[in-house]
Amino acid sequence: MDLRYSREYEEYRREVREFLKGHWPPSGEAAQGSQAEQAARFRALAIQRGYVARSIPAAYGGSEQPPDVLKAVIIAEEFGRARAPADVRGIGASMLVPTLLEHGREDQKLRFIPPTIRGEMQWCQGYSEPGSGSDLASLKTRAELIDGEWVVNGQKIWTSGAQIAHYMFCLCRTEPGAPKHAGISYLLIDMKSPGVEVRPLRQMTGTADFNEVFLTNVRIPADHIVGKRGEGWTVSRSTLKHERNMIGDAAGSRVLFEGLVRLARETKRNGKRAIDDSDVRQQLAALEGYVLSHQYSGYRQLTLAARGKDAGIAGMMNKLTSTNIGHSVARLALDLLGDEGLLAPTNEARGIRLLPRGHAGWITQNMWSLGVAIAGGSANIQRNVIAERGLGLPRDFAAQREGSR
Amino acid sequence: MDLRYSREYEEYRREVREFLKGHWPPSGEAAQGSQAEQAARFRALAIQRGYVARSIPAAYGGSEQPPDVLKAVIIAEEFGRARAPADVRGIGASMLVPTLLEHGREDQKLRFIPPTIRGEMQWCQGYSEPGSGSDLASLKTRAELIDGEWVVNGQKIWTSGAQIAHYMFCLCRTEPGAPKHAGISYLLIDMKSPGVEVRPLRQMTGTADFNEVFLTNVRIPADHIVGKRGEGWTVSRSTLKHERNMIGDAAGSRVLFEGLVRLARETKRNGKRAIDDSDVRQQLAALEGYVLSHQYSGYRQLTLAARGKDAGIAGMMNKLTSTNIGHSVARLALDLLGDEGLLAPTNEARGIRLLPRGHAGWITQNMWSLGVAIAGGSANIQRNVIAERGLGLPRDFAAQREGSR
Amino acid sequence: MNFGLSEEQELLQDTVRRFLEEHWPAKKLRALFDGPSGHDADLWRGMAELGLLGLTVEEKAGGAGLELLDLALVAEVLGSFAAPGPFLGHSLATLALSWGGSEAQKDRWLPRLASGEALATFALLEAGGGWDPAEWGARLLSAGTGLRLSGQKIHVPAAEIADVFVVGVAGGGLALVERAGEGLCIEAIEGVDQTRRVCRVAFEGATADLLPGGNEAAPRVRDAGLVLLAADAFGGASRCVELAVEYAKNRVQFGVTIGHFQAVKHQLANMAVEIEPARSLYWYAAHAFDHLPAESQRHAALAKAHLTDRFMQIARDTVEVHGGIGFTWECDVQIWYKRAMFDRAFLGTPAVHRERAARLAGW
Amino acid sequence: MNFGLSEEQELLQDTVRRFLEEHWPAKKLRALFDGPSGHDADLWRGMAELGLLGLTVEEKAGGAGLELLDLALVAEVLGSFAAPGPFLGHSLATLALSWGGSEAQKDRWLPRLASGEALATFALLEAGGGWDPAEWGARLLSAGTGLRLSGQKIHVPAAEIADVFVVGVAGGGLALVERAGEGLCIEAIEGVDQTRRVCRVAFEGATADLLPGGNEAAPRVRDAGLVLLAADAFGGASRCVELAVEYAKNRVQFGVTIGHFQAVKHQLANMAVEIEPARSLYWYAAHAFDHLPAESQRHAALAKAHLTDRFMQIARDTVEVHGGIGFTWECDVQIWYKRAMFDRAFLGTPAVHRERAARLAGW
Repeated sequence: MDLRYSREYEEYRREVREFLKGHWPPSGEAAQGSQAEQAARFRALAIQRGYVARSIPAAYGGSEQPPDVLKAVIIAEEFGRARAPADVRGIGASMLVPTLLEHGREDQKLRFIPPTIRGEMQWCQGYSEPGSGSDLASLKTRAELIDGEWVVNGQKIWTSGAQIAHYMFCLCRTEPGAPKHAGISYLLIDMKSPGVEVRPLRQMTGTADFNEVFLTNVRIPADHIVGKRGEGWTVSRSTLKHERNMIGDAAGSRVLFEGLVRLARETKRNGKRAIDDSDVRQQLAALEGYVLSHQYSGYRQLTLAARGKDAGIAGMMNKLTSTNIGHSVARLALDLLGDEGLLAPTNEARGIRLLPRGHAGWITQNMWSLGVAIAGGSANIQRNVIAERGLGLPRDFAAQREGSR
Repeated sequence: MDLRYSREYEEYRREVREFLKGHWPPSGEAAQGSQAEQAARFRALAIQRGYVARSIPAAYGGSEQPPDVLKAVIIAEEFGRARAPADVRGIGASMLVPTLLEHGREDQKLRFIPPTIRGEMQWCQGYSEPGSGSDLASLKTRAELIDGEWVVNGQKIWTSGAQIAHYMFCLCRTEPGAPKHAGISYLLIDMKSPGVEVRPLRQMTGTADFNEVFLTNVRIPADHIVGKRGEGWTVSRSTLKHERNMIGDAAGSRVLFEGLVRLARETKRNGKRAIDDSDVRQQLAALEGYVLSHQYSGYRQLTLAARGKDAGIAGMMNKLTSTNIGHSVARLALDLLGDEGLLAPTNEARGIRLLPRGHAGWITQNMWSLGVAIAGGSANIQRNVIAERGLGLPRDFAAQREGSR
Repeated sequence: MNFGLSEEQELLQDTVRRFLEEHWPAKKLRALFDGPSGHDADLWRGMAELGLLGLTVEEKAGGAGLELLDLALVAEVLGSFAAPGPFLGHSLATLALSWGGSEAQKDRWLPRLASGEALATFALLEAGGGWDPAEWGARLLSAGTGLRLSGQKIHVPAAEIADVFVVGVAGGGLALVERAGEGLCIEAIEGVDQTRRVCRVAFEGATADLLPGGNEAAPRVRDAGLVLLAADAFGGASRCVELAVEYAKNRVQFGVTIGHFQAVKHQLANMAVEIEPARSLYWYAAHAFDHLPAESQRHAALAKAHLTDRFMQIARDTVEVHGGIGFTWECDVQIWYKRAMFDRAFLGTPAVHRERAARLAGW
Repeated sequence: MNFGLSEEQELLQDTVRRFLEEHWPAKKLRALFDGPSGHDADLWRGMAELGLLGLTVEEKAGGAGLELLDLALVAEVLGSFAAPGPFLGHSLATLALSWGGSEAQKDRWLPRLASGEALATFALLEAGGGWDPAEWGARLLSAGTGLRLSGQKIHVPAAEIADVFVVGVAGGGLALVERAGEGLCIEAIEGVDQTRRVCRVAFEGATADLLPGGNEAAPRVRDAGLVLLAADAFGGASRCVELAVEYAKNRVQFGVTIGHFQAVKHQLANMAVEIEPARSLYWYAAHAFDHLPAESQRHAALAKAHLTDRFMQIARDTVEVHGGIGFTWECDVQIWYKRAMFDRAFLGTPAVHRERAARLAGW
């Protein structure tokens, strides 16, 4: 066990730093044009050097590097420090691209991956529907192949970024007679198609960070399907796992906890600083036990990944641990706020995992801690996964009734 | 709402006090003979006056009084204060007698009820088996009718008082072909019968407050069955409800809590009295919210009973609330004990609901709080009952698979 | 011993319940929640007609002369329907006048407050301060024949529509300020609970009148407020359990209603177990307030702490049972979630009242 | 960055695990638990032969010269098997000698402690006192050419079989007392954990020898003890989860194994989520102890508090999953339940160490 980076990696870090020093922020010719153009130019260079789009084959515009989690962390840290454009974020790069790499046709990869990893093409996700939350496979949006086009009808919900996305990757029922999981296909929908309507969906915080997407006779080319007809469920599974990991980010819990400690320094209880109150101190220290465990478990998983090993059950727990911590933080923060707990949540958009701004921001955090617990698979579904896949306990009665899922 | 007793009841209380002053402790002739004889004489008198065996018809040796919960409470309080022999306690009076009154034959009532309510006949309960805990109806002890006698074979467990009991009321499988719940009969077994073997069962506390009872070719008369063959499940149901209420006693939680406050006064944390520590104070006050709710909910249920009304869902919660409180007390007590948490539990027998003696007694309480949570239906079974009967939610899948239960 | 409601009290709750079922449908609640004012004049008038505004006012002033328990029973039902508006502030201000007012003040105000002709509220909290009489800083100064009040109060409920304010002043007394006078500056605060809007009220030399019995009344008014919030929390939490159970009976996932899943069933059972026994705690606290003075303060504190904590957690669980939809603005569950936040923080958080309860017990 | 075990460390854990599987079956554990001594000489000899007793002892004294992390990895496996006896006391006494002993003391004792020829333990706590160096009251007095120790220590592990005691003395130093000398009075305490028996030891003018570096070593020894208890707790809690899962897969109720019930499944999942990530917390604490002095004390305190609290709750849950049978003396689960009580209370409760952690963070 060694928490320093080895010499090889320290050398690599120096290399990255030097590259950044030379190229970001851009100067001279490189500084011309719009911000987006500057970023695109820089990213192309970074791809050449193997710093961006590392896992993407060169044929699709990536830098095709051998996997190395530690290098990835170093790049993330150094690019972050320099505020340089790094890997494109968002659901396109994190979910659509890996899916295409695994299940897409050659022409799909060539067409969609390069613009997505360059940040020119935005995606949104069309999985959830009003009637299918935890039971995703019960979705009802239909797509029929008519005259060489898919005709899609239905409604999607919880679609972040639908207003700005160019495309949606979407699960639709294409084989009405087939068993539940076998009747679904994975389609790509151009959001500019006639019949696509995006309506913002307001949460209890007052802001609208999600959307509903209504699909009415939306026509898309027959070849905008990933994988075979009826295989959409399988195609989508690996990406759902990705999303869970994204949400379970331990660094976010740490930042949140540090904010909470600051809040305890700034607020009062029974006439003295809250942080001087034994109850508050005990709660903070108990919570820190969870936060540190979560954080170090993340380090351990990172190391296992770097060694090419599976994290096992620990990898299934990140989201639940993270939402448990979020809940505890929310509860204690509300205590600390005292009378300020009467304030409305601040109108920050994208509240997930952001550190609250100002005290009313903690009201927003309180509500988002609940939203996060629900998003991307409820806590009960997480517990089922841990119990069944992690501990080897038998499947649910409900699931058994249904056959597979 | 009025927390004093009305004038009528205050009058009744005076009457009871006067009776007690005149007769207990006994003097003159009444003071002759053994303690048991004195108690029997006194009880006979108290039955005459309507103070003891109130709900039992006169034909079976009771005083046959109209139900009046408040009078019952007054009697309990005054007899308790005078330490006079009141209603016989134990599983015979609380479970067997009501069952016989509801389901027994006339000759059974005449034979078994009078000595039981006089305290001359002790009972133990033969329900649980090693293989059937929550799923009581899966019991395996068999009884076959051979030559006009039941021949019983099997094993019972968690049988308190089996060493001193004269009889056991016992669930046995008598109809091997019948569906699970329909194949059970309710039998009365003389504990002196050949083939009955009682072995003490030691708990983790180190003492043995329960027994296992092994039944090997035990022969009992054919008419020692209560209700019809195969109806034992129904016959036993009302009594199980009784037991739950017994365990859910709110006064016990109150006494326990007060003990905990004393412990917090006697122990130290971080150099000062534990009770001066804000964390301890917060925990105590939060716990008191539960304890008072439990206690007052008991008052309310008592009042409803006195008005002849059903307590509804509140009545289903007593045991779970009580075990939740026991667990919270156990946890905080362990905190308060500090280094004394390293001590072995004291060897008090019958640890349930007794106030811990000395600090090591809190270790015993800790373990018993767990035992109580398990006894008489696990917490999960309690939650099922509340959800299904209280909130009207659908039955379990498992239960559905099984038909009825 | 009788630990139960009288027939009159059960009738009172039934009447309010039926009234709200008829006059306060979800649609109206939603319109008010999303609307600008947080006050529904029709509803308020209806409540006045039922006599709810003068429940504790003496009969000669047009009230019903009842006790805090009766008022709390009404607060429970209002909480269950998330009924909006000025009830809490009006009730407490009315109690303050009843207990601390001069005969002249009572004659002038109580009949109008009982009938609903005038609306009262109270103003206690100051920025950085607390809810307790000892913490108030607003100052009364003599000016000619009368008194003038200067100070700033926050989280004053229904200030925008109140006709008269009962204001906590330095030294722990109470003063009366009429809206009609000068020197009042009222500014809305963006509060979390849209059914009970709050304001910042600056008194800038406002004409004021001292309540002669204010110093004795003030802590009693605070305790009455704690009991009313506990009752509201019980009503709200119980409604949340109903909403969650209802949803679980109807929402289908994996081919069955989610109420079939043991995890959901047990979550609902736990929610019910958390709140149902606490009904008796707020009853007892109200009863103690009316009849057992030695226990009154401590029980008010414990009931407020316990019930508002339970409400907050149960509201949270209710959102979780609803899944994504429960997190939306459109879903009514958020209304109770935010009421829970209000009940919990208003007049002091559970931690504050638990520490008070500890002190009052001599711990 | 490398947050993982080396191959040698994984091998070490595997070796100890295989050794215990072979030499420490449930039957032996049970016999020891019910038996009079709490010590199994064969097992101890086996551990000595594996080199576990000299793991941290310098190589020239016959040890392996490894770090606290390695020792903690062994403690985890021992905890998982509820392996009994003097390991904790012996390890800490050995560390105390290594860090605080004179060359002569080390030469005399370390080779024998590493080989298992001699057995050491430590005595810190006094009645009514605490585990911290500042709280010790036992007094050293000069007597002729040497020193004499007077004082009473409680909860001294394995005192009945120890050859040498490292004793905390007034002023925060450490003294060495040999069993062979005079003035020792050892009396068994009826402790909760039958796998780690404790005694009251009265030193009545016992011949003693001061560790010259004792004052510096003492707090380090305490911290090492916290980490070892945290590791033991992780091992024990993980074993409890295994036992509960195993039971749920086999116990049939209502016609199916109870692992089919979602309530049970979720209880087991929650237990696993409570303990599994904390593995890395004790690793980090051990690593910090070895290499990051600035974080060392605080992490030891947090790891001890967090892991022993988790172990206690998980042991409780494990009994509950087992139902009635889990509550019996015959069921092995109670052995881990009682080890959890030991781990939690020994060297100070979680609340004590959380307060220390708060202070160390400058809160």
